Amino acid sequence: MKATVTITLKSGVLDPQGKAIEHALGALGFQGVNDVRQGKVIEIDLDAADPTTAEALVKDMCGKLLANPVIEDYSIEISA
Amino acid sequence: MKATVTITLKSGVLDPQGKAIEHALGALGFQGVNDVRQGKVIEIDLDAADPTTAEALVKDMCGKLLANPVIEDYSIEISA
Amino acid sequence: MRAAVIVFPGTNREKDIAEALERASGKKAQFVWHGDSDLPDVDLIVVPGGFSYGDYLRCGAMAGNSPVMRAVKQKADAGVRVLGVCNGFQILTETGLLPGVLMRNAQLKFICKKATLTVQNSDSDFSSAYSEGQRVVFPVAHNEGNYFADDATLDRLEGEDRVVFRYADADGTVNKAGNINGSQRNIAGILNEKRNVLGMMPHPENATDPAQGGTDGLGLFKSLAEVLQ
Amino acid sequence: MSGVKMTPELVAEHGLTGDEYNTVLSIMGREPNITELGIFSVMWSEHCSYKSSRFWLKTLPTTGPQVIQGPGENAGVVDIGEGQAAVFKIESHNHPSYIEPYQGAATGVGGILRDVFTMGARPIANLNALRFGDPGNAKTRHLVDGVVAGIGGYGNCIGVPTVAGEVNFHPAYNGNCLVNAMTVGLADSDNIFYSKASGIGNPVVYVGSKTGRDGIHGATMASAEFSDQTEEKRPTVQVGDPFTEKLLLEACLELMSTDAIVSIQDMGAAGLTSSSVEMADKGGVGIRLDLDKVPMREEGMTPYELMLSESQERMLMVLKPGREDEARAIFEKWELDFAVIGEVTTSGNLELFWYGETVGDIPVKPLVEASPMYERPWEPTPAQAEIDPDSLPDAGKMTNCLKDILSSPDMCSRRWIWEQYDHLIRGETLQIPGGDAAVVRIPETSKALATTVDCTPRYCLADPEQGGRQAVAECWRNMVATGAKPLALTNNMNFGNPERPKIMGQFVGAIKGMAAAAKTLDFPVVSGNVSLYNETEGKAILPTPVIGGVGLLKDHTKMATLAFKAEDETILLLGESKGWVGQSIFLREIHGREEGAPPPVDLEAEARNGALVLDLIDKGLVTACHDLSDGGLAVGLAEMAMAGNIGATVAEQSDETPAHAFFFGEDQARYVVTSTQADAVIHLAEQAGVPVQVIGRTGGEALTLTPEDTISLELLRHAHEDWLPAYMSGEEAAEQ
Ligand SMILES: Nc1ncnc2c1ncn2[C@@H]1O[C@H](COP(=O)(O)OP(=O)(O)O)[C@@H](O)[C@H]1O
Ligand SMILES: [Mg+2]
Repeated sequence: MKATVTITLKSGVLDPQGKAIEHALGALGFQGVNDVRQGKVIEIDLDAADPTTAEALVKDMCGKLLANPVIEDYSIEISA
Repeated sequence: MKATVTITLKSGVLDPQGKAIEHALGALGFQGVNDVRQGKVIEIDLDAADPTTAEALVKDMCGKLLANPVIEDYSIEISA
Repeated sequence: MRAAVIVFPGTNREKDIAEALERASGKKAQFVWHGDSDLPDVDLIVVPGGFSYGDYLRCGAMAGNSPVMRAVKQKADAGVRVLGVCNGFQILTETGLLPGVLMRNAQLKFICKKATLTVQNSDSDFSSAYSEGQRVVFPVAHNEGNYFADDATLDRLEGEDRVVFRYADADGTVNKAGNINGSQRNIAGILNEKRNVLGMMPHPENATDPAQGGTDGLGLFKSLAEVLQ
Repeated sequence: MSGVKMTPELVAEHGLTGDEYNTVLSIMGREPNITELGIFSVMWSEHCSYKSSRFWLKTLPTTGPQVIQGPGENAGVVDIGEGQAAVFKIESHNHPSYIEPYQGAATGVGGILRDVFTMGARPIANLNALRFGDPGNAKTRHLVDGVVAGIGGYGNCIGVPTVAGEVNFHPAYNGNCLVNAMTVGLADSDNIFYSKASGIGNPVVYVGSKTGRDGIHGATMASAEFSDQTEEKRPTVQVGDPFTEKLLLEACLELMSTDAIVSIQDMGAAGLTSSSVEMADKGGVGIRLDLDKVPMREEGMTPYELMLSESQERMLMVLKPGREDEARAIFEKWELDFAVIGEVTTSGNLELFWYGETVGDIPVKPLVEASPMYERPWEPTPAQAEIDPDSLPDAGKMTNCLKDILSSPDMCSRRWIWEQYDHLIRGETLQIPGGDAAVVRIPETSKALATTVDCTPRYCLADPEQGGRQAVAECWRNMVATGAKPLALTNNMNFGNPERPKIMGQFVGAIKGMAAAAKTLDFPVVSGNVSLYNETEGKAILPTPVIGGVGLLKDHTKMATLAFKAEDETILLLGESKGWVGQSIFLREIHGREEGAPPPVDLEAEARNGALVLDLIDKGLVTACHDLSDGGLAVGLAEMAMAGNIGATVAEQSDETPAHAFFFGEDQARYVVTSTQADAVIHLAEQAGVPVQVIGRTGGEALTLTPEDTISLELLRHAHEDWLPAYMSGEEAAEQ
């Protein structure tokens, strides 16, 4: 089973990387860019009986390791 | 319009960060993890007439800045 | 030797390299702010170390795709010598002046230490003061120095004798133990096809004064001073 | 905004006591509005007002001919000759580092860098003093990993070498790690910048990053303006942006090379509030701020949030009239925000406006002067018994003890840490981490500065006063050992809850000890920071008064290092060795006992012995020099041998002291030196009244402590170097 975890900075938390990318896009002549945020995506190939079990497992991983709730939000997607 | 660019390492390119996460998950007692890869996700809020224009624009951004074709693949998703 | 040192927002080793250039050539280098419209007429352009644009997104990506680097590319095509050190090397690969890419160090840590290298070839304007196979000690200080290119590119670099420096163990043997960051084939520094552009991760500029604990880096700047008088 | 009703709960949520709130009412002559309450709350917080510590901090010696600026500004300033000054301070980021180690530590480094470059100094060295819990504790490894990466991440990016630091592990830090960061900067002594605002009508200018809702003091607001949703949006930990700080540094220094600035103040804790209040108070003037002009990162921000935000990488300045455009051009070149947000006024008040409407009006003088100061009750720490070394059971082979000690968490090599710090950038680092003090050269002169941070918390717990003395003495000694004359110190007082008399007693004891040492050693206090309430569930950290020092080497070519330089040189021990084992590393690591009185610090002896060492180094009579501290003589010799890759044989010991106590005792005021002119060293020592003893010779590839007790350097090096990397990779069995 494949889980895709997307981890982004909580809204309100400064995202220096996103800001710098926004700036660089502007310098390259791209217009109409209002906001850029950067996050991480972690793809996990794992054995699990079914999507529900997989999701619970990955949620546990997020809580224990992958994300820090103080500054980050995460979302999980499971595919076969 | 919102574009989400997901940038991952080309398959075949070693991903030490993914390996380190895999290792750490194992150390935490998570079992059945076969493979972990880490990538980036960039969310761009931009003005564009329609999804097709937006996608073309973001594709251009990827080519000019966001991804390095030597080691990275990318995919783009557009939402309203 | 007339040298220009390009400064991007976030560049931070420009002082170090300007001093090294002066120690070797007796002449002061000129700093050029990335936004200045024209590149001065010089014999050597240096892209120094640092964290241009914070190393955000990818090291060297934003500087590498900036207008001033397009101008540097033109100069390089016209034969001007270009030296990129550390972040400068990353920028040169992003600009396309050099092949490959610098990835995150294999051990996922920033690494600052004195590294042993071997001079793979002394047949370049950047390394003529060294002898082939010479063991030198240069400091390294980077988080992304892990050189990667596909096998065809690597074969070509080697076939054309374009690898100038390789990481080695303390005895000067090129092996896995000496490969501090996981670089393919222990590559620490390479030339472009025309051999007028050198990119390297280690910092020869921080080994140009006895007070720095070694002067092995002086040879590189002396080599340049010699050809560029 | 003005609609929020003042209730006792709201006042309490802002951390103000009933008495404190009554003082607010009498200062205001009316009820404050929510923004004003927020301002009182942060200004009178422990962090900003030093209400528990101020009374005692005032007893520290702060003057001397070398002092240009003592405590009270962003950083201390000392004269280093030739029109140059060293500017330095230390600061803690303990709590944020515990909850988000990378960002917490990174923003700690960012904050202290700003304190230093606000004064007009270019930062030339960073240091860090770290304390973590038991290595066996599940969280410890994660904290070490994140904190070290964060310190490196920020310092490396901004391009300031991180050259020194210290690390301890102890279960007392399980719930509260300590991250103290220090920066040393270099300035021209006639171009130091201060925070005192002046010049009625002068523009007040905001530069740097935009303001977001970072770190706004956590009180839950039961009102429409502070809905659950807003609450959710308030990050308590800031994300550092070293790239922006690098731009801010260069832009500020560029503007400082003109004469456009009247005063400047960084926005650290309590951001816009403390910076504007401090500037106005120092200048005896008022300040008017149009808060709607503040560059904002988010929509819908309120005056309350703007005044209390702790967003990083921002500065407030007062400019000379008419210089705005010049300043703006510089900041725009560096791609930073620049906004005129107010002006200096005659009112004596901090007047806040929001689109023309008054949203706050507080008289500055009473806001600052009436801030609470408590002389909290304190209990002295009971004295511990001395431990007689003869009473200890036999510990077996000395070299085995040495090997065990060198591979213990507190004593092993810190290479794994400092190799993640760029300690070489700028090309001026003459002594890298691993020696006694770091040494950085001052460009275009023959001078260099030595710098170090030190504290031995286990001594402070056993006897806060001796511990306070010892921390100052060790810091001083570390600089002396490089040949640098110590100039002044900064301090970071990390303690538990001061409302507990026992903890307050630790604080008071440490201050008394520090004051005595600073006075006798002519080593005044020029800056510092206090971090209290470092405790979890009633368990306090060890009292940890960290001392950071700066010293001057007039001629860097005379610098001493600890590495043995050549075979067959004489090894001499300077200072008296009684074999003090109480609170020693030996007692803890080998006998498993954390007990006894710590070694007493004879300050006269420190001064005398240190003066001799400086003289010996200046005269070129010694080839290596190392002060003795944790682990005593055996550890000191091992470190010198490993650094030089040359062994040594000890021939002489003490007749009066048992061997283990002689080799591992932690008597203070001692140095080991090597020399090819031993007679001259002995002569000068005797003249100075300093105990001196020839203890052996350098040579070989092993350390021989007694004729039948030898260990190879190779084994020692493995013991010393392997523990931390193994622990951090998760491989270690943590047996020891
Ligand atoms: N333990 C201390 N000893 C001496 N001075 C101190 C101590 N703690 C704080 N100070 C001084 O008090 C002033 C305010 O400190 P602080 O609030 O930490 O500064 P900042 O606002 O710049 O972070 C500074 O001048 C600082 O040097
Ligand atoms: Mg300050």
